Amino acid sequence: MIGRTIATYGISPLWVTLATVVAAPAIGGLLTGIDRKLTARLQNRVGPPIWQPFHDLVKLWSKERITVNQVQLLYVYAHLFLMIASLVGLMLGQDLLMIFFIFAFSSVSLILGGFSVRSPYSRIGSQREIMQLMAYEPVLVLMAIGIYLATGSFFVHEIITSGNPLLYSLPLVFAAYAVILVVKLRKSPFDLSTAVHHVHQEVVKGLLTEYSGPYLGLIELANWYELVFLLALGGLFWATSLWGALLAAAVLFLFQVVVDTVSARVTWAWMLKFVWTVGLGLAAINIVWLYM
Amino acid sequence: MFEMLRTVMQNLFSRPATRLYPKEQREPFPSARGHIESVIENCIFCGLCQKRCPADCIVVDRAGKDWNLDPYRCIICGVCVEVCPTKAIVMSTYFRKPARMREPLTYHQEERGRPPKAKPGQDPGEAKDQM
Amino acid sequence: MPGRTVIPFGPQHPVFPEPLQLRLTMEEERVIDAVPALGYMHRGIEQLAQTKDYAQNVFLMERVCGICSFMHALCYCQSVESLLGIEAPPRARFMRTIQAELGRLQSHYLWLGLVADACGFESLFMQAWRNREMIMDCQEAVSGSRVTISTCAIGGCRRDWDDGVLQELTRRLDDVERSMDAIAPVFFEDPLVKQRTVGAGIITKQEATLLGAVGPVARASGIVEDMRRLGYAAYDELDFKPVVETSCDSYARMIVRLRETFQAINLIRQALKKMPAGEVLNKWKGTPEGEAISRVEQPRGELMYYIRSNGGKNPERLRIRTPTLSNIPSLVKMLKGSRLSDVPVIALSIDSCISCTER
Amino acid sequence: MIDNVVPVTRETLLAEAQRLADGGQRLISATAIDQGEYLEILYHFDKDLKLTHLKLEVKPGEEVPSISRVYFCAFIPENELKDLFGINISNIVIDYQGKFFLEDEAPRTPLLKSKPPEQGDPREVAR
Amino acid sequence: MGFISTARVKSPWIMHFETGSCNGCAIEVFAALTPVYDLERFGILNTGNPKHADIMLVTGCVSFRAGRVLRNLYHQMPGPKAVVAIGVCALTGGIFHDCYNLAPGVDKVIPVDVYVPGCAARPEAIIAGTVMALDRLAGKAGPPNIAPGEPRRGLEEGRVVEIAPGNSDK
Amino acid sequence: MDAWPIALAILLPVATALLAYIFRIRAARVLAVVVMAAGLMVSALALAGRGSFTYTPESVLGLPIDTLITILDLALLGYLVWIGLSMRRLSVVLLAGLQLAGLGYLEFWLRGSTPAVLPAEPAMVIDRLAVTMNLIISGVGSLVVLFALPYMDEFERRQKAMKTRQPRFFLFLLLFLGAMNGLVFSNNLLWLYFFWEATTFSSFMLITHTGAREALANGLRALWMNLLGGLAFVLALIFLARNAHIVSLRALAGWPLAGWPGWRGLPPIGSSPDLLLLPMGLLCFAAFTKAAQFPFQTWLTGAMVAPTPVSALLHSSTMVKAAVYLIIRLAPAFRGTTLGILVAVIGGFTFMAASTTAIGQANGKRVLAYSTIANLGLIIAMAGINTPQALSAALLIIIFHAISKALLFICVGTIEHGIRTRDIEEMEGLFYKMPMTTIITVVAMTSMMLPPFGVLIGKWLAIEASVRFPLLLPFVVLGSALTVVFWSKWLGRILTVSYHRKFRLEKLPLLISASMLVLAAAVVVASFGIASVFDFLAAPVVRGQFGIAGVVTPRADLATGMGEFIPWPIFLLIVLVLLAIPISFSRVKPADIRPPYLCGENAGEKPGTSFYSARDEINLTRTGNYYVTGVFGEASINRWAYPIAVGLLLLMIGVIKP
Repeated sequence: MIGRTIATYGISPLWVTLATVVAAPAIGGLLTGIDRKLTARLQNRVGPPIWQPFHDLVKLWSKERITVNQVQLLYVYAHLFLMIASLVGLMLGQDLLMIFFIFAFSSVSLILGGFSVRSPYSRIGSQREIMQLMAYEPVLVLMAIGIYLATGSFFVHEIITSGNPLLYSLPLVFAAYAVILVVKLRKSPFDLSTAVHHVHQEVVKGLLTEYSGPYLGLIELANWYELVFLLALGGLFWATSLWGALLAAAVLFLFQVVVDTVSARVTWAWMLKFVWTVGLGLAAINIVWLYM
Repeated sequence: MFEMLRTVMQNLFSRPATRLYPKEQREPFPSARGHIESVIENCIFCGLCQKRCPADCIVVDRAGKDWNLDPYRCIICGVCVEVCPTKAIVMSTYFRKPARMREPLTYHQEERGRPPKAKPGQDPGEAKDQM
Repeated sequence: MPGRTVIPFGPQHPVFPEPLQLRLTMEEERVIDAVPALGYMHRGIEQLAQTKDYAQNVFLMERVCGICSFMHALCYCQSVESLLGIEAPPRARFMRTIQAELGRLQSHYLWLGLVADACGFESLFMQAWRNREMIMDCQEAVSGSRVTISTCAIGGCRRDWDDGVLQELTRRLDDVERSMDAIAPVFFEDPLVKQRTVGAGIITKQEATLLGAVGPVARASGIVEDMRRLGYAAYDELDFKPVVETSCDSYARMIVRLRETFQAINLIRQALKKMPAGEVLNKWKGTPEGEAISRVEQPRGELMYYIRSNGGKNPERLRIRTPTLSNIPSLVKMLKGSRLSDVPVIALSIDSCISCTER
Repeated sequence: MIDNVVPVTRETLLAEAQRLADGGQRLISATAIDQGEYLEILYHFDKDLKLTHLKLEVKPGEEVPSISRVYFCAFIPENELKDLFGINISNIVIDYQGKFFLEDEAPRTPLLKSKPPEQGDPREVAR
Repeated sequence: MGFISTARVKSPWIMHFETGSCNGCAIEVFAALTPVYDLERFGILNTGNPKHADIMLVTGCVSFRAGRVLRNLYHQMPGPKAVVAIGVCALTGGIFHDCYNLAPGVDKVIPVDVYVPGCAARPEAIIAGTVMALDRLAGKAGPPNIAPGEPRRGLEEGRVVEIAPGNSDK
Repeated sequence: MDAWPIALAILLPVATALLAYIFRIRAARVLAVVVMAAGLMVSALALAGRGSFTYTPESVLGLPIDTLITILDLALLGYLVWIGLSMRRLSVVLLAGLQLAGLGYLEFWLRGSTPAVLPAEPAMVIDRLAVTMNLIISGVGSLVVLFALPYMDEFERRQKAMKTRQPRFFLFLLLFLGAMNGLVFSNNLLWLYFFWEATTFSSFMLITHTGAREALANGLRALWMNLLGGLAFVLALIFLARNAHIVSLRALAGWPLAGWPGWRGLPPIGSSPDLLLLPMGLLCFAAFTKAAQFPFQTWLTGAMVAPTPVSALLHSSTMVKAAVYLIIRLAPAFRGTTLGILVAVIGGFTFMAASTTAIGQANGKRVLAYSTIANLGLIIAMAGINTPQALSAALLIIIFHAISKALLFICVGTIEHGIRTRDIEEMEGLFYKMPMTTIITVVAMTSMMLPPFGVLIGKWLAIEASVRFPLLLPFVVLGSALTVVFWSKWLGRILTVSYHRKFRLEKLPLLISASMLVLAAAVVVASFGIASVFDFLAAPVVRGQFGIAGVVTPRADLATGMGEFIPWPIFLLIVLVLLAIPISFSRVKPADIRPPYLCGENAGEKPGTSFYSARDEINLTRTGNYYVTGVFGEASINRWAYPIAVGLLLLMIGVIKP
């Protein structure tokens, strides 16, 4: 991980920031492409080429700029910038809790963007996104706490450099994280607030319904950053070796792709119940175990 | 979920079911109804096809020796092919390819035995040789 | 006080392949009122049929609905045949049965795919539709067209099949059954699919009768109602029992359709075995007179044609009562009290076919 | 060709429908036929594959009671009759006021062979 | 082709609207998305939302009500956009061209780029038509077709109804 | 003289109150209040500029102050008994009567029979904690009072009051300010008790201000709950006087319980320290009632019937803070004891339960009330565990919550007058009606839940502080996650911008917009300079107790040993995004604005909001927020929250049993 590199070699934070901002969308876009290709193959189809997301992005940016009101763009920028900020924070080895709060701010601005128009679908999507936020946020915070208990620090750069892989001490938290990863990426069975790719949703495209063209492109870009952020967070569980971190991230990535293909969408009430019992339960058990 | 997991895993390790349409084209079934074409030199302008066509897409101009077809209204039921006494209408097994303009076709019979001439739009013909 | 939500659900909506609007009034996501709005697909076929002659009307009736087009043609032909007092030859009756069941198969697979899609189960949708394509190939093999197959004619069938077609059909049926065996357990047992369908849109047996429910909707509520028992086409010579479930919810409707697909494969096999040789089309002449009613069991339920003729070239009145038309009242009832996320599942659970409904 | 036809009048229609409902009959549909002078309305019922019909004859513009209070599902064919034939059916449970299938631009009462009655057009009444 | 045109051509997102045919073509559009034809290998996604779509696939013979919807949807699509009319109903009304509740032909309501004939149009034909419509996105096509005659009416005023629970029973 | 700011802080509001009551002229009242506000701020700044000091006033107008306070105390309680009698509320009579008896016992019997209060203990101690509270009371409080001036005019216009009751209103509002300042300066527990009861009293008078039936009922509920706390307070006083001869807060807090090497205070007098657990617990109980902790939360939510300035001043930023102030004062004593953990758990539980309940509320003021209860719970929880970081978190939340919440109440009051409702559902499209108020409300709400604002940083610190306390941790984690939910819902509702409409700035009275703007600026500036705020106000308090600060501010941020929060990059980002506003506005042309997606059935003049449905009717579309009352409604929450809260209280009483 880059954070460790800074800690060890003292690379300037500016370079890390720049590298993150540039490299993350490339990785995120490619991963999205792989995701779509893999999903297609799992469904016995050929699927799009893996660089398809980049075509989509360029096309979206070249589309006519239409909006429902003048302020929609604001929320998209806030969402994107804060998402980048949380990823950069992670790469710079900052306080995990602070990163999570910035991350939450990013999600909230997307929610507000959905709310800002008088479109019922967009707003129902936002309401559901709030429910998703409510579901995963405590698990994220508990995860940070579990990591603190295991390593004695909230700083990512200290977490990386501390002794054993976190997986040894936090296996259940890792499992809980896998659950909320699916929630956060809005993949089936938790694709409640918006529809990914060609899924057909009762709320059309949920909170993205009213975003089109370049705005949608920016959100897509933010999604790539988000994907990289979440996978890097997963990599933290085996951060002692670069290969370990990549493996952990890859396992999470494949997990969510497969889960996405083999499950139907659930209702948000069920999601809340499931994440709060299984996700929180797993994390809590692990943390209680750490206390003992 | 586990039932589905088995299916998708089988899918992953088997060839996709996809027919790569423009690259590979499947031979149509022999009985396939693709589109109708006129063999205008056989036409006797009896008007039976016009009378029986459910979609009213054929207009036979006996005086002008024109056989007009609106291929963009034709429902390809094949009734005209069945009723034509001289087999002047044939059913092709290939579907008619998409077009940018929709204009009716007019087959004009110059003289018996001469090759047909389509006007004013070109007969879009078959999709096979296009893609 | 929770706020009230009023949304249009349709006419253009990703989960509806057809334009139907439901004006949903909800409290949070609980539907408290649903008003259907139709008229997006109304063409006026009943009026158009009065201007076309009896033979042309076969093709018109096929295009009442593209999914169950054969059933419309069959029902219309039967009604005219009964006006004329003629019957289709035995071979034609078996051919009609086979095509009716093929149509049922593709319609049910289509529906299973759509309901999987409505549940948000994309891969299941893909699998169901992949299987449907095999049936489409069968249809194309026997008729030359994928959708509106145009094989039925007054007095029998337009074209006979040769042995190659029949062998092809047998072979493909085996493939279909094999791949269906692989995904049927998902519909039956998958916990998430069950979670979405069990208990959604309950309509009891008493309600079902009063609401005029037909087809799988009625059969899922425990009503033994299957027009095939009338014995039209060759059904009187085949062995089958209507599929009936009693749990009255969307799950039951799904299971009814799923079991009917296997039943349909079985019926086709039976028919292929018993099919006699001989003529397929009885010629007819003259103009019919009087009135007649013909009913068949469409994939969606009972289809009724009422025809009245005064001896003219065209029918005087042709009334088409399609199954979805009868099931929409049930839909209105089911939607009240359901959740928004279940609206697609419930709306699809009557297998609405709007082009039938509005003609 | 069709049997079991019970003639009813506008007064006895509801009672007959109620009787059939009590007998467990299922309403299939209602069909109107324009006979020039009058309109013939057939209500089709079914029980155990056996059909029963109620036959009602109405003059143009006459008010017909709705049986949708007895059979909820009748609101669909009744709205249809209102649209396509301009039959003045009152008290439908969900009344679309002649805009069930047809919107303003479409011709009124397309299935009526004669000219529609001026005062009886439901869409005008609704305004 | 330029960089942007390439991206546009490689990533056409579609939406489908059915305006009142027999469903045959509508279902064939769906069939084109499924594994056997798999439109997604061209980068095509069925978005179901005009705001995200580049190409609108229209099937059906455009009843009056559906025409109103069609016009709204077209208005809500961001440019560059293309319309593909699928099936003879959408082209001319097909067998229904004489019906009373139609303005037969999509091009009577919105401009159409590509006509896909067929009753019903085969999935292959739909793919071919969609591919043809890419020219519009690449900026290579001429002006789209609009049928001559009076334009259909657009949005108009009507009565505003407040929803109360159960007002369907009035 | 050293003490003029103190005198000013306490007596100026009292004098202004009496003036406003006697001279019933609006102009005079406005002038007096404005002068008072200025005076209070000057005094607060003067106090803040000085170091810690003690002060013991001897007499006022020749009367010894002790005696004066005793007389006033008895009179107050007597009046409360009379209120109980006239309103026929037995509980009030009983509770006030018992207090009266207890106080009499304390003053007349006990004082004679035991040695006098240690002369070394000053009656008032002005340290940095008191200064912080004083700044909040005098700064935020004055602004709220200024806001109240135009607000009450509008309020009475809307109530169609024949005769103005404003003199009475300002009498109690300003009396309350004085009492509050007195409370935070007092070291003598008897004085503290008097001011405590005075806040209870003025709260009651202000809740019942309109005299409506609902207001009376809710006021009485608030009264008896607070009197219950008062009774506990008196009992604690009696116990302390009898067994420990302590009547000083500092002495009490200086007691090391459970063997902790305590504050450099006074030696114990002839009794075992464990005995102090009981009065400590009773005082905590009193604080719970005043801070409306579960199960006493209903009085605060009921108090929302009062005019909005009352809610802003009494029920969010100051009066309820008196309770947490008391607990923070006591915290050094019970640190590390079971009592401390229980206090923390009760606070944490309230934090979570109140946040949960807030999700189910559609009434704006009730949401604010529950959010207040939740934050008080968090402060109490932090005081309960009382580590350097926890104490820092508690102090930060006190400061930032006071500013943000007062601002929010002011905004909601303004909104209520603008759109005639406080229902969140009706606040849709507020941006068009009141753009300025909306923007300020957005700032206030954001500051309650999102980084980089102070309250959130306080929560961050709270989470890091409670990591080592597994009993408290789940509550804090869940509570802070749930907080985001109800704020975002509300924010989303007011931020909705309809399709195609012009808007212009609303006209607000000068005092309203001024107080709003000042508070909003305070929120932003204080959050941006959180490091300085912390260094100046909170760090000395923490250092005073622990010798170390626990939180350092190396890079204009807050850093604990385990983590660090750097707010300024986020500010930078926000500014960057805000810069995009003019760009986005200028780039959007009218032709680019298309109606929202309504399944293609957009209709009517405003195609964005209505659609064609059955019979081609045009329907307005709308979307309600989700409240999930089946889960988050008060009734369903109380079903499990009451038993748990009561159980926890019983547990606490069990622990403190001597």
